Amino acid sequence: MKKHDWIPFFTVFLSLILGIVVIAMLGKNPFLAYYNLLQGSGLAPKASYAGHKGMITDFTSFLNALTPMLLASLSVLIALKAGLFNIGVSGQMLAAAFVATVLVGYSELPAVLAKPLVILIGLTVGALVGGLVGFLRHRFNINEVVSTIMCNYIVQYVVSFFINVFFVDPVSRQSKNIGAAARLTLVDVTVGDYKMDIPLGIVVAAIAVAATVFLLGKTTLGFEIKAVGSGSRAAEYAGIRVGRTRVLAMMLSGGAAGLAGVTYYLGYFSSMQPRVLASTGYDAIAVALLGNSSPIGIIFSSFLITVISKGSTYMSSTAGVQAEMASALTGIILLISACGAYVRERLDRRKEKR
Amino acid sequence: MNTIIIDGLSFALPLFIMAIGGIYCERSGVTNLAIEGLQGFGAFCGALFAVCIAPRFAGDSPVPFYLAMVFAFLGGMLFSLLHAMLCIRFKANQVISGVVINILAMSLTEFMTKQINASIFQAASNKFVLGVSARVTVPGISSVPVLGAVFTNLYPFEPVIALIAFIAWYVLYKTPFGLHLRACGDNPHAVDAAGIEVGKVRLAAVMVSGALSGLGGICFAYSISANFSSNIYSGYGYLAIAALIFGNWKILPTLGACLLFGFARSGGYELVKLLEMPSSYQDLVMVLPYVLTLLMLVFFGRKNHSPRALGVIYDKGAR
Amino acid sequence: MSDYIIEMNHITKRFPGIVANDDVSIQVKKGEIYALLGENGAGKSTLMSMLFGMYEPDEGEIIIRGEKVKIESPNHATRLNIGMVHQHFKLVSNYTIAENIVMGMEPVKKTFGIFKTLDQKRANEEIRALSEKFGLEVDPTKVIENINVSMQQRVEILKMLYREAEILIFDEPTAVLTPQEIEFLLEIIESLRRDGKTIILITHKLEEIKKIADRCAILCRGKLIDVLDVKKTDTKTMANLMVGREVNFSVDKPAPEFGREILKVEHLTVQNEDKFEVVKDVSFSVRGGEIFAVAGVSGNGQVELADAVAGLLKPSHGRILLNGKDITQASIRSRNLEGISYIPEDRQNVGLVMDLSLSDNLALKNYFQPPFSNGSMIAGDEFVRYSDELIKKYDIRSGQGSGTIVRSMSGGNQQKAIIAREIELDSSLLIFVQPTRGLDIGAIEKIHRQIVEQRSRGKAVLLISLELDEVMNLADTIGVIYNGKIEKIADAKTLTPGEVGEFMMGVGGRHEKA
Amino acid sequence: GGSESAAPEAVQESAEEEAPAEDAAETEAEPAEDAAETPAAEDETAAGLKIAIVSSPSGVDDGSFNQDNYNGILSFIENHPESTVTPVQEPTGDVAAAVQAVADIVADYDVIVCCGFQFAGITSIAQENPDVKFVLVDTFPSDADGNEAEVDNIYAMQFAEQESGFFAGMAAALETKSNKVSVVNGIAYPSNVNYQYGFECGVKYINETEGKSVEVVELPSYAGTDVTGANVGGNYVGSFADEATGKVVGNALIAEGVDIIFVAAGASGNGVLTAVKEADGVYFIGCDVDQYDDGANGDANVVLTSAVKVMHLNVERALEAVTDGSFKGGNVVLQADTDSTGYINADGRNQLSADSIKKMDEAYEAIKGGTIVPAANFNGITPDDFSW
Ligand SMILES: Nc1ncnc2c1ncn2[C@@H]1O[C@H](COP(=O)(O)OP(=O)(O)OP(=O)(O)O)[C@@H](O)[C@H]1O
Ligand SMILES: Nc1ncnc2c1ncn2[C@@H]1O[C@H](COP(=O)(O)OP(=O)(O)OP(=O)(O)O)[C@@H](O)[C@H]1O
Ligand SMILES: [Mg+2]
Ligand SMILES: [Mg+2]
Repeated sequence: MKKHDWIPFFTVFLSLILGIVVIAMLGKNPFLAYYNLLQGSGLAPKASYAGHKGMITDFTSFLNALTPMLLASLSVLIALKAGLFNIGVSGQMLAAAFVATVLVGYSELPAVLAKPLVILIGLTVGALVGGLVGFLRHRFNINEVVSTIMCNYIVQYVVSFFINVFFVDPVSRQSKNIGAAARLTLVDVTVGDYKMDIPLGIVVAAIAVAATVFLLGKTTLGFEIKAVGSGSRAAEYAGIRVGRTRVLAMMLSGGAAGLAGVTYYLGYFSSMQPRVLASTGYDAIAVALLGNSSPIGIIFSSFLITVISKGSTYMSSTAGVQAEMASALTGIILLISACGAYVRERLDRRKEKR
Repeated sequence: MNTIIIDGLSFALPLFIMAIGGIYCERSGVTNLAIEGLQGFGAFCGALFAVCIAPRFAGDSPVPFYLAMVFAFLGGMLFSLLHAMLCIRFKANQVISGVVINILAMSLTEFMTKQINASIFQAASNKFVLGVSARVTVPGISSVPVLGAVFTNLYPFEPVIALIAFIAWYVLYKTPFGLHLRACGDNPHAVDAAGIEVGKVRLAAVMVSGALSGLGGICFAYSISANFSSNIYSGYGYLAIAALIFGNWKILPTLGACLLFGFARSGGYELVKLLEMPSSYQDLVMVLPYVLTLLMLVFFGRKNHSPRALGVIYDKGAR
Repeated sequence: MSDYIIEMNHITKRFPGIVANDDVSIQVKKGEIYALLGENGAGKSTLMSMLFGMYEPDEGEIIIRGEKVKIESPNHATRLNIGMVHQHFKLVSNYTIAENIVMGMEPVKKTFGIFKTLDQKRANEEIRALSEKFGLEVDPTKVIENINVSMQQRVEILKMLYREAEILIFDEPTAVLTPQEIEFLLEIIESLRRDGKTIILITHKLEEIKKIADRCAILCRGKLIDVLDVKKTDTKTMANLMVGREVNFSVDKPAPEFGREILKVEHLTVQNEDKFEVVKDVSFSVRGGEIFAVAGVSGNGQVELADAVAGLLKPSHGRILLNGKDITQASIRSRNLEGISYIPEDRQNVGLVMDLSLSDNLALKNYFQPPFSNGSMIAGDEFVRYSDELIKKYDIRSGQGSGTIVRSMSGGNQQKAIIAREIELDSSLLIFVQPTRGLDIGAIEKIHRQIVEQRSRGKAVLLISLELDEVMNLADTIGVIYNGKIEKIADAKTLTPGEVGEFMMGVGGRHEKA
Repeated sequence: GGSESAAPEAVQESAEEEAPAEDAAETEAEPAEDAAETPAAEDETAAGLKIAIVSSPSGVDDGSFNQDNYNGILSFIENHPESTVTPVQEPTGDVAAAVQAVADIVADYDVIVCCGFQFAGITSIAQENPDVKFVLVDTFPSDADGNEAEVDNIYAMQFAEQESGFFAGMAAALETKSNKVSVVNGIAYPSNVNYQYGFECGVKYINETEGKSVEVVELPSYAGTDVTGANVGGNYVGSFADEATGKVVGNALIAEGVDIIFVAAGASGNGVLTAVKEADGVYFIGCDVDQYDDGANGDANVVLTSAVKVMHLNVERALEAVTDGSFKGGNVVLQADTDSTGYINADGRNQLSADSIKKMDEAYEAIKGGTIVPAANFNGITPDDFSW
């Protein structure tokens, strides 16, 4: 562990305490509420389970929800390393998932072909959208914050248009469900007495995290990305092609977002809502920060945030704490961890005084 | 044609006032992605207040409306203190702070709306219903062709915004405070050396931004749905950011950008009507302002440059 | 009432990891020119910053005009009639001169009798009057980013005078000026003194101290070494006291042995980012074993010239040949590989990636080559090994060795790291831009020795410097640049500093022609 | 549907009628807490039912659709105080997430009330948990392939929206002064088309019985395309959550001279409502629940009446059936014959003339008796060939 790597843990701890106070003020039992979050996420046993369900099924379902969050944070992180803010993760997710749904999800391809193809399309489409943002920045000096926001809207409405006109399911009012062959989550798999959802995407996410660690730490491209991210003029001076590096970084970032998209819409879910962007993309920005902008760190942070969001239904059912409390808790954690830099500075100062 | 102007203006002006807030904030050197959250929170405060005091006034009294604007103004300002605290006091990353504030504003207002409705008004509801604001037409001038439309069917907030926008422009470009504020966004060290506290100027700028965003939020609440609900978070805050970047962080060009958005939007609706496209094509119209922004930036964005010290955490000691 | 207008007694100031001022006491008389001398990092700026209210001393007291004060802010200092021209100018680049000067003390008028408005017209008039009074001619309506450094400095001085400062602190005011401008500045300082102002002058240039200062305090590693009466001391003594050892002023330079032509620039025209022609039809060549120095006043295109040769700017006309090969259209990377090393002017933004480690920065130009990389993968331990080697060889000092984040290093050591990296590239052409700016004479001496050593090894050296002394000491050939054009190229031995200075001002060779 | 007002004055006016809503606030907390403290309390309260109501995403206090269902549960609990209810809210609104939310809690309850079309996919959960009873409102369960299914422990109800729409059409045609009326919907899903067709039939009915010539105004640019791809006309906003476009549509209709608008467009309807309020002399007909409180406009009110689906009654009936053992799964379309469709004619909650109410009550009986069958999206009748 490096010098101040414990600070995020400290800020999370602080936020959880604040959460306890808030929940207690609402007249509910905060410890029960927290325990419910764990139960709802399959990290602690519930009092009773429905037929064919158990802690393990809750946990696989939790992993299913964790996968897109992890990939989305990874996307934010890669861009951040290159000094870019990818606010457009949600849009990239949707674009990738939409193309994968239309091309593979509705096809009759066998699973062995369909699943890899979905992943490939997710990666490619995400990379294209991300690359476009990088290109606009490089070629036309368009701030990526603006272009990603614009892209979010454009993707949202265009996809909504196609869903409503061509792919709508009249009962669910969202896009028609994709075929099981294309889905990255194996649904209702019977293991022993249990019926569980097995997220294949978590493997993809694990590989992606490992690849990012490798990319940033061990490759020349990673070195270039870091150099461009922390000093673009110096990087240019050193002979690094800054524009190309930015475009590549945005493509990688978009690719990760695309993977998040397919594991979300073609894994955790199996269809898309018109005119709705997943909040995952926005949450991921803060999750990446909470993870100390390190690929390993975001494993912890996305785990935490997913526990809160995933367990919230069970919490509201059992402890009677409204589900909105979960997002408020997330907000508090992010808020306090945003002050991490300050804590670090204060500690440095204090140490040197001694 | 008249509809395009009337609707375009009533959309563009709240957007403009939020963008001016953003200009204040960013010209002082503080990145502001929090406009979306600030406008929502402001609208929440304004609406809450209007709902509380409405029974004291005659049904068609405009007083609650104006008071709602005041309280939205104050509410946005209050919430912006959070952004100021994070960015100025705690030196947090400003982009992250903005995102966090947006997340918080959404969950907080939604949560509180329900709580307050249930516990104070004893009527479960997830929104505050506001009275509609009367619309006014300036006699005489409104009958001039084309130009007259500008003075037709005005929301009372439109002239208010125009006035505040003018004051904001005046303060930013003509007064000592404006001079200090813009200097903070270029070289805060110079401001500090001139004996002005950078933190205070930035705090004021962020608060102005919050206040104006809140004002914009309540205007949208009145003009679009005449109530406050989570629908207030439909992305206009982000659109305001796009407008101000598009306007190169300057007030007049930003007005142009906002008018462009407004007219593109109302024009798009008229176009749909004209072309008699089925309603499912609606989504394609909604895309217009965003595509237009990107295109305009492609053609005119090269010369844009953000304030030099934007997003840089001010550290006295840094050399 | 004491004799002194300023007394700083037993001042101690600590920064993380360093004692910047250690029990320093100085007393300054009214109407005196008091110089501060010391190596880089000796604590001069820190001491003055406390006088100007930017920092508070950890220990010690400050007495102004006989009264003990706690100077809390620059504002407070201003009220005490203290003004300061900082080492790095503190100007708002997109504001006019007048706006910069009046900021914080603006003349206001009431529009419609109520609205407090900045009175732009009165501001301009006041500044014009003020500048005439002190002989510091400026156009108040000009925008800072469009005026040159010396003009910017005048603005800084006017800022103090506008605030009616009686005590004027100058932190290295001459580092960025031409000889003529320095001359002019010193005259201004003299005349300010005649007006009854008290002046504290920080500089690394001993002649300047010798010329105008009354007394000189010497700081070393935060401690006050001595206070000298300038009239009675020679510069050599001052230098030795300051560095703590014998300093060799002149550079030992063996006779030149020129090799083949390495760099050839033909009719080069370069536009800056604003599409303005800053280098105009420049031609020259540099041979192996030759130091070609470009002398010139700041802002006459020399930085752009260096950028163009290094590939950071694309020329609009002309050719650049390296070792006979046309590299005009080549990328920065391929130029580096062809053999260009470049020590840029802006070491913090261009020369280094401030937030990366020292080892990353030392390998910044060859990270992609063996042994650091096999093309796509990098070997982290090679980075550290290489950087440890260079740290030792070039005596680069830093807190945590190879792993130190460069931002936390002192400016002198940052510069050493760049020079180490560039020399180690073993390029046939080395471009040095302002290699010693802001460095103390001890450090300067070392860098000069390294430059000469490269020359001895048969490298071509393109030296761009604003310091005439540096140019005269090092150059084999001098090219003088004025307004983007090379006005004169000649063997260094055939030119006197005066002549070079005249060419730099664009008035060179007049009497020859006449 | 629209939504409940929070304006205190409106609340005062309607205090008597709104008793259940008021109780909601009080009774909500306690049972929820009971549930929290005694998760395994089933034995002690064996007599009572543990009920959960799952909604997405606006929650049971939306003052509208979800709340109507919730009120049904609350009035059931009033008669069976030993029963408890826990509201659970699924925040995303995605169908899969909705089903997941049910799966997360299914083990803890005896009855789960699922509000909305999002829950059509609970079929397999229900099959795997045969001891739990499900009440599914506004949709029928569908199996994995999306086909309609009947499940023993799911009681699924849909409503004959065309009947409610018919009353709205009658009211509009009877009360219009400009002889131009209109209907605005969200997206042309069957329930919306039913409302629209019913409305058009109602207008046609009045035109022919009263000799009026009321026109149903349609903007061609907002014509709907139903799930089979057929153009069904009408005015469709294109979304259920786009207030801004709703307002544009409302204004466009008002500009055409329309003076009564029937709106079944979710939150988009709020935009139409705003347009109505800003205009002079234009009225609004609410849908799904009594929207009278939403219509407060200064001292006046713009809501003429509301065309409703009576959900609370049917939820309560289903819960009673669970207690008395008569609960039977199945998919039913509820109609006027069980008082499940209708319009608001209570005093102070509508602005219809006595004459109009009389005529509509007559029609109500005719519909109950099956003599009038309004057109619906898929009942083989279109507004054009509607007759009685
Ligand atoms: N002194 C002034 N007098 C009249 N109008 C002004 C003045 N300053 C600014 N404006 C108005 O405000 C608008 C924006 O001003 P301007 O373009 O000068 O921006 P700015 O803040 O000076 O930007 P920058 O500091 O980046 O140059 C202009 O279009 C102009 O109409
Ligand atoms: N804000 C600061 N934080 C940390 N260290 C500082 C700070 N300011 C100065 N120092 C350190 O204090 C020491 C003295 O710095 P100072 O700037 O006073 O030196 P100086 O004599 O002015 O040097 P130079 O000739 O390079 O200007 C240096 O080691 C410097 O790194
Ligand atoms: Mg200094
Ligand atoms: Mg300007």
